[in-house]
Amino acid sequence: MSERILVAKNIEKSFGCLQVLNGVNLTLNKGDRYILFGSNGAGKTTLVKILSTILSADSGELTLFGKKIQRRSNETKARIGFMSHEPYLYSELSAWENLDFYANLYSVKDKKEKIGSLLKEVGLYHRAHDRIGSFSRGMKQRLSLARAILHSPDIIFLDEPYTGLDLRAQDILNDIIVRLNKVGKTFFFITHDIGKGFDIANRSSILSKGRIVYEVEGAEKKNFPEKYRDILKEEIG
Amino acid sequence: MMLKNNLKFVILGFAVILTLISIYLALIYTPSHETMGDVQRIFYFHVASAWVSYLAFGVTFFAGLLYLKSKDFKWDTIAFSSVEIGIIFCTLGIITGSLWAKPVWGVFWRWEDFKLFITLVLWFIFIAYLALRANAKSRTSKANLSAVFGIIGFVCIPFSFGANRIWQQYHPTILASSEGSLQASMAFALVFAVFAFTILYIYLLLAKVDIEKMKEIIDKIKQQVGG
Amino acid sequence: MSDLIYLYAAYTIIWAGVFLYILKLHLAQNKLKNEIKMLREILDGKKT
Amino acid sequence: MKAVKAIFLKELMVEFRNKQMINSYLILSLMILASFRFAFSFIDFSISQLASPILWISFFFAGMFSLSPTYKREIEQGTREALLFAPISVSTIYFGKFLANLLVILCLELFIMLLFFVFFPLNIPDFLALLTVVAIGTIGIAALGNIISAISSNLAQSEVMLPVLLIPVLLFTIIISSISATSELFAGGNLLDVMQEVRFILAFDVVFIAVGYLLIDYILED
Repeated sequence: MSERILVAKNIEKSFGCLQVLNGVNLTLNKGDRYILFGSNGAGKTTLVKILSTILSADSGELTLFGKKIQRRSNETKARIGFMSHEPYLYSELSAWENLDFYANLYSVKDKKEKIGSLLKEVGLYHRAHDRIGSFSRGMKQRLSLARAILHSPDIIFLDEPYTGLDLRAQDILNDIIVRLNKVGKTFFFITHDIGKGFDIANRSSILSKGRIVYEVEGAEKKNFPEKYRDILKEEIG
Repeated sequence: MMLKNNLKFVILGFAVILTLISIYLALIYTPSHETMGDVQRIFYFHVASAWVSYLAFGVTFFAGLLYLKSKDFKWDTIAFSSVEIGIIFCTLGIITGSLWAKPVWGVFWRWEDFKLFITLVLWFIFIAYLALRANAKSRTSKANLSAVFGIIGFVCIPFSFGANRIWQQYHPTILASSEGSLQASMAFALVFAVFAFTILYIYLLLAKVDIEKMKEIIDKIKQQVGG
Repeated sequence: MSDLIYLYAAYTIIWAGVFLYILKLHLAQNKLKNEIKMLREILDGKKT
Repeated sequence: MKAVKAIFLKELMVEFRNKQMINSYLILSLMILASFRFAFSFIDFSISQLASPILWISFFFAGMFSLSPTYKREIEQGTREALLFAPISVSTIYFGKFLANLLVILCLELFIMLLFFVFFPLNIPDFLALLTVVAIGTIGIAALGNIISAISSNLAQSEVMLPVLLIPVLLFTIIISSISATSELFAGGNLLDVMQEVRFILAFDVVFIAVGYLLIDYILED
């Protein structure tokens, strides 16, 4: 049994009197490519923010890298990468300056080579010194991916990574995921559209009304899409 | 709930009695001031109201601290209720202060009188605090931000005090010592008025906190009914 | 004599202010009490 | 510490690269001073008395211009969460932004002082003392201003809320004492005459840098 990187026990979170998560249980093993589906507003983003320790849950227990999470601890944060549909980039700075800024925050060693190689990998090396105000959405997402893995985190959370990605960018994203997964990095995606990213995941589940209602391992992914549609219908019904 | 209600009525009764006595003391028992005459009788309740507003702000400061430590909304409710009472008494204090300043100094407002100055600074901080709460986006951020601002405002009071002291040096006005010779009976009437108003403040705080609690109960029930 | 006007004004303002505030709190309390009672009945009605 | 430097440099780059931001600061300062000059040109007044209030009110507005976007920008660009993700303590963000703000406001104030002496011809015996008072006064404005800017960035109508929250806490404390110090200097005093104000302002700076360090966590958390 591979090492359990993340264990979440009945996580609950409500905003005001709106209960968003009521009792989420989840375990991530090292090297997992876990994909979580759910309709908009099912609480996916809230869950991923709690798992990545940026938001504290109302109740429930979260253990990351074997340590229970109290307040936000810096060593855990240093091993977490987060890519959101918000690119987390400063449009006044150039691509290189953005990555350099984050490299300083994460105190990345030999950052010059790291930034150079990452920019090449996401195909932005030729635009390294242009301000990202002039970048297209796809280019910003690719740079945001480079930013998320700049400090080589052990676990990478991706919030709707495929939105706004052109086909080339999707291949780059998939290649990077496969490359990092080989060296034992764990991935946690959330998305609402079934098409993208489903094939590379080894575990998938569905979040509905604040709980994980269906989970499936590698092989029996076949009837997953139909199950997903039933749950969506049931939510609306 | 029942015990709380009885306790509240007892405090209200106590406060009313004390207030009536203090009015008697202020108007009849104490002699009129030699220089200022009877208008000086405003002084007792001007000081008492100003005192309640400082007390209310102190309670908000500590409640804010306790909220930040415990994240229990109870403290935030106390802080907010105390501000609402504080701003009412602060306004009363300023109005009576200027009503008293007119006959005695001939002008409605004197910047040099640091007591009036500090009460006005406190009034502005109360207004800012309430404006902050009116514009907060979520319950937790409202509680967090108002607790922080309450602490900052409280730390500012001694600094405003100091700044006014320094300012005085450049405009040394012979501050006609308005209190002047405070006879024993006057001092007693003053202390009594302050004490009566403090009890009144405690009652108002309890009543206001109860109202806020009831509002929260209603929200919970509405959520269940609606849910 | 004119000074006394200020005395009367100050006292009326203080006591009117305090009294109105206590009244406001009292009325609010009763209104909320009834609302809670009414909501509780609806809730019980819904449950049975 | 490296993170504070990183945020400090990033803030400066973002601020100075934003061309229209800088231009609007300079133009607004010019307008304020011109309006003061215009307002006071009708009455004959002893300049040394009105000089310091005019100067400090302009500094206060300059401070407000530079403070309002600091935290608001992070929210609009969505980068605030990225800062909370980084393995740095939240106070690093506060210090980084505070120092960047301080530098921007000081530059603005130099520009305003330049204009000021053009509009209001005045001789200052102890110019160095004036610079020290302005510098430590600005530290106070930036330190406390930064906390208030962080608070107002989380509120609706944050542009309105910044002055509403800033004036009660800043005007009656540091601005008043800076004004009394500067007016003493304009009236020919030197640094020793204003030692009391200087000590008071320094105490204010130290207290509110500490308050910022302690409370910024609660302002920027979820």
